[in-house]
Amino acid sequence: MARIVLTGNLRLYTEGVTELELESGSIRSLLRELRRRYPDIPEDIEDELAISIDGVLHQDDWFAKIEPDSEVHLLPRIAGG
Amino acid sequence: MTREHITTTINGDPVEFLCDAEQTLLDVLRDELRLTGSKEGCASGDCGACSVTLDGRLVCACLVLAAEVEGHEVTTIEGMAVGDQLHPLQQKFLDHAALQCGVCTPGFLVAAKALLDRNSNPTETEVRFWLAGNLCRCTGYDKIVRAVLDTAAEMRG
Amino acid sequence: MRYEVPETKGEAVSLLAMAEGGGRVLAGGTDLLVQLRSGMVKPDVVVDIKKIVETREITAENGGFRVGAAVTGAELDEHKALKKLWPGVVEAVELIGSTQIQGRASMGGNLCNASPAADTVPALIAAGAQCHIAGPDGERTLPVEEFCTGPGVTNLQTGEFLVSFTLPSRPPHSGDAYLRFIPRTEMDIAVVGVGVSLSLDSNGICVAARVGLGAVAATALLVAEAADALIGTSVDEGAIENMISAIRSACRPIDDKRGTIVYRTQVSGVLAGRACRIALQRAEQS
Amino acid sequence: MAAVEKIFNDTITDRETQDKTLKWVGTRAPRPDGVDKVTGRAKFGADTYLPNMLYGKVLRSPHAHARIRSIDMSRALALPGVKAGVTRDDFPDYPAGAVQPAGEMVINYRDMTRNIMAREKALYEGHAVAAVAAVNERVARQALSLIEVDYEVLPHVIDVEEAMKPGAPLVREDLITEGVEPAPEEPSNIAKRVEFGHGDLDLGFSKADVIIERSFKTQPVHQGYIEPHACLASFSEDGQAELWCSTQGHYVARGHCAKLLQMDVSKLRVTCSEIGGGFGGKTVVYLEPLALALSRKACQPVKMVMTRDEVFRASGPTSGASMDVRIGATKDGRITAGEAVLKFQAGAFGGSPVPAAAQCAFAPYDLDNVKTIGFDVLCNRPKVAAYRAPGAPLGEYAVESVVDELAKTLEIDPLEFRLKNAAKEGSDSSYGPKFGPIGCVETLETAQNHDHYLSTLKPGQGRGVASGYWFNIGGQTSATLNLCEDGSVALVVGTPDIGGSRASLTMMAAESLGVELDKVRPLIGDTSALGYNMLTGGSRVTFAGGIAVHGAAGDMIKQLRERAAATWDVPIEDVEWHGGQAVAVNGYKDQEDPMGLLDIAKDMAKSGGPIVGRCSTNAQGAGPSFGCHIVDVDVDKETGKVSVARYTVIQDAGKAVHPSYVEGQYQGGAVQGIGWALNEEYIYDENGKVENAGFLDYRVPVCSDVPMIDTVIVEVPNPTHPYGVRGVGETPLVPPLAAISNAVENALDIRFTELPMSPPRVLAAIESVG
Repeated sequence: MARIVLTGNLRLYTEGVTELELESGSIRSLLRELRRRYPDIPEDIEDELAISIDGVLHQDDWFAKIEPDSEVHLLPRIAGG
Repeated sequence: MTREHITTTINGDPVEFLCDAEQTLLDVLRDELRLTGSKEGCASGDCGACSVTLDGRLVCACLVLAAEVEGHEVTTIEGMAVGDQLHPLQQKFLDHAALQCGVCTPGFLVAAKALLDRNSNPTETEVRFWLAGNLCRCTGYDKIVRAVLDTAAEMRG
Repeated sequence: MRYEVPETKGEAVSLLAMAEGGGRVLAGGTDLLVQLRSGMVKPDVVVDIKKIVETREITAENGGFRVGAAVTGAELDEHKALKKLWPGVVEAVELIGSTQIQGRASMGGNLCNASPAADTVPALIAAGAQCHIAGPDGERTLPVEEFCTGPGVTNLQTGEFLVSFTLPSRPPHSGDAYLRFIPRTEMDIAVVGVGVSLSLDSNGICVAARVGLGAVAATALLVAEAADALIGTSVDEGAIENMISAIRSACRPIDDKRGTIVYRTQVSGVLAGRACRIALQRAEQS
Repeated sequence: MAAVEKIFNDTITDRETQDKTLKWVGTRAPRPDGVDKVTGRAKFGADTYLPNMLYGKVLRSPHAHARIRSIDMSRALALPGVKAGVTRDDFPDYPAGAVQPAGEMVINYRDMTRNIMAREKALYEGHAVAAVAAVNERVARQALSLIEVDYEVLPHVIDVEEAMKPGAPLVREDLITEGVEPAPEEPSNIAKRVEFGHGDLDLGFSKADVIIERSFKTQPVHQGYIEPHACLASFSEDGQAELWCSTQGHYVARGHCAKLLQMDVSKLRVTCSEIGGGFGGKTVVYLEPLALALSRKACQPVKMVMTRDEVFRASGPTSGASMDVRIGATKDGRITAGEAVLKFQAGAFGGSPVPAAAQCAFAPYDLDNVKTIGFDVLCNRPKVAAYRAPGAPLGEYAVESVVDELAKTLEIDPLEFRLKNAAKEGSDSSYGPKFGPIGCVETLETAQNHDHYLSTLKPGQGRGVASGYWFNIGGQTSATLNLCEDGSVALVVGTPDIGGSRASLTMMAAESLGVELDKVRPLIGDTSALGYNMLTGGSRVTFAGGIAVHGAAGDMIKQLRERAAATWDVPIEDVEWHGGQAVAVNGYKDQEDPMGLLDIAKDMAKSGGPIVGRCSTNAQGAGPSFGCHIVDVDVDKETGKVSVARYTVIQDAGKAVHPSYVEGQYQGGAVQGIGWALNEEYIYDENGKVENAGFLDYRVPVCSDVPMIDTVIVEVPNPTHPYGVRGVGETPLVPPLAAISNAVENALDIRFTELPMSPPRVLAAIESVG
């Protein structure tokens, strides 16, 4: 089971849950599973997210692999100058 | 409105143009003559991006009325290279990576040339104060100053 | 707007008189063009005085110099003799803007723009410079300290324009200096400016002094009390301290984007002291 | 097989072998656009002209906050020479939820349509209210004076803490704070609250021997690019449009403009001019949609250029901030807890960089207990735009100031103190994820051993150090390599080149192809030339662009091998690409003469037609970047003037593709930081109007203000990039504010908690301590 950590304001949609374990092979399946568990999560939330898999940052990357032992962080999308 | 008919010399060539009395030399260089190497960064003499020489004196083209150049000699960045030969300053700016975005570069080159024409062996401090009227937001000035000092050294032989 | 280039004082005067206040004089243009672009001024006619010989010359005159109102900072800087006689004045001109500005800006324009923060004015006041003005009723002469009557306002009447300055001769053992404070090293308007000119006798006693103070009141000031604090002394640190307090009590500054009342008052004293020491050293060496 | 070819299998295991075999990457090669830029030939935003072109001008609000009762354009439009005018009625409104990803951020088009042209209210001085196009600038200016706007002036608010107070004038009457549970019932100027961190603060602080808590305030600053915003739009009668503009992202500009003009994206072709600086400020649109709307009405090309005054009043500055920081540490110098509350001005619409600031503030440290809270607050200023490592310089200023004070209190060398707590590979970052390979420790150790840090100060001088962090990003990027019939190669990329990226991308292309650098000529394609490209920002171009050109090279090499194999009539697996040549291997070794680009190109038509290498990707895995700055200052104790005597920037680049331009980024960032720390600030009058909208009184550093800026490029490779690149553009602006403040403290023994440290502020502090 991959360890999923929700940062920023995501806890507001997950009844305060900021950490959970999920079986999910990719960012896309992870997002689907999260929205299934927590319907309050807005549909377009992913447009506002950056997702770190084992320390590597992904933005808009549905099919990035999540290994069973991966550590995944959901962060606000990052914009630079 | 009546327009002024001006006869002048730009980069060694005889040039005639018509202008309104309130048009600046920069307006005319860019909008009438399409010599767009001189840039407008502020139109108030604070950034030096429009640096040209007027009878050999370094000035901001945005602070000269176009009508004032009647009978005078103007040189711009477009007059700096001779044929396919870059001026040593132009080459050193490239060698030293003394530009990033490059919009301030023409003004710096014209200003630096005016310095070296007067002082073949400037100190770093002299270079920095001479160029204080040319703003660069990209480079932090370091490589620009090095390029000018290196050019001076090379030109002294 | 019309652009005119008269070749004589007479033509210039009649052009300006005809414009009935709708005329502006153009010398270096480093202030005028900015005001034109911003719409701050909308003249009917701009009178370029640079073809009038007297405005462009530097001539020796009974031990001093006559300096045309449109002579540029760069030209003044290249005039060895003038620089030797009045180094403080030339330094003040050199402080105006960048190299590019120096190629155009003039003492005349700096004075006529009537900014309380103009760099040359305190130095010219300290030097006891005189303004030569041409107008419909002929020429007149005016001390620099009386030329500006308020921010942006001068003593010039309709049809008049500034032709030249006289920088007087000076006795041996005289020196002057000008210092200004700006936040950067270049390109700023003075937050405070102080010009000091003094003469010593053979025993090193100060026999004459003038102190000009800028950017701390509606116009640049001639501070007699500051001069009095020096005259009759050997310009020792005690005298300089007295001069400094005279300067600070003469300050009537405002709070604005360039400085606070407190800051301007404090720093005016600091610069006055520093300028005085430079002037003293120059007097001793001349 | 040499490391460079190995790269194509994307298994970079041996960086050292790779570095030894690199021919172009890491050299100081000539810059492809260099000659155009030193001769004045390069065309920037305002340098393009078209026949029959009109000049557009914008009428801007003279009020910081005012309801717009009516706008009467009739007299302006009646003026001879005026060809078109636009107001709020010419742009679509969008509902509050109209958000969609565009460029780096989710863009809220309800806000953007209001930012480019005021609707119900003018929300800041300089807010666009109407625009006209006329035969020349003079007529256009005259027309503006004939537009009649009926304003109801409203109370305004600028300062972030004022704006947060109950009863403050509301910039948006129906704004309910996001990120607070339960949602507030009353509207306020607080658009959003964000929170990051981990561990237990109370526990952490209970373990601390020393706890230091300070509050900081900074004034808003502007990116200060030298080239004002400029564009030229040409709409034709059939609804097709072209746009030339100075932008950090022409694909992004295309998306915004199409949305704001309600047209098909495909019908708008955008060409980026050379860009005269951006630093984040040219990632959004201001004039572009207005010029297009005017051109659509007039059916003539319309050129618009901002004055410097407009740039300062109306284009994206960055936030001023109020920040509270509390850090605890043990006697032996281990940080036990860190807490920060950051309040940022967003300007007229939500979207300040406070989330990134909150994430980066403690990033240089490996902390068990850390929490940062951010508030995004509306005020009557232009909506802030990105500025180099958006937000990070502010948060880092506050945290690194307190860290410095802790080190001093504990009598530990400030670099030693940072090293004791430094983030390293495997550390939990303050914002969540574990760090992979990073160079934080390496930059600190390099600083410790640097001649600058070991040198003794002159009397009266002070020395300061500070660390800084930025994420860096990747994103959508496309590149094409076209093999020309003579064997030379045309490289097409879609990211505007602000600081030399044509050089770095060409070097990587030549490296990957194994050909001579001068055989590859780069071009920045317009929006019809390539697939989508995200903008030039986030320090992404050399990183993501490098992945794209490397991928395109791989695609081209595959085709080159195929052609060689077919020509030789050998199996493709028996042809490899070495040193820019197709070589027969295995059983066919030495049986065929190797074929280079020219050999294959000249018979390209016969062997199957044009050879085009393509790569379109969404680059992931940008490498986090750390820097450490050392600065010495002199302070004139009688005038309060601070001057920088010596400055050294040390930063991890991952891999410096073109070291000269990496150094240039370091030096430029440091000097922008010097300006931010010492003199730059927006000054507002009591009516909320900007008093210093020009380079005379908005004081960016000039050449004589600064010394040479020494640089050290640390290289801890980014494993996700074929050449190890991290991206270097933004991190250099993160440490300077704190480093300089720490140096002033060291010189005066006075801790400043407010920026800029301008002479009046410094002198007042000196006098107050006597």
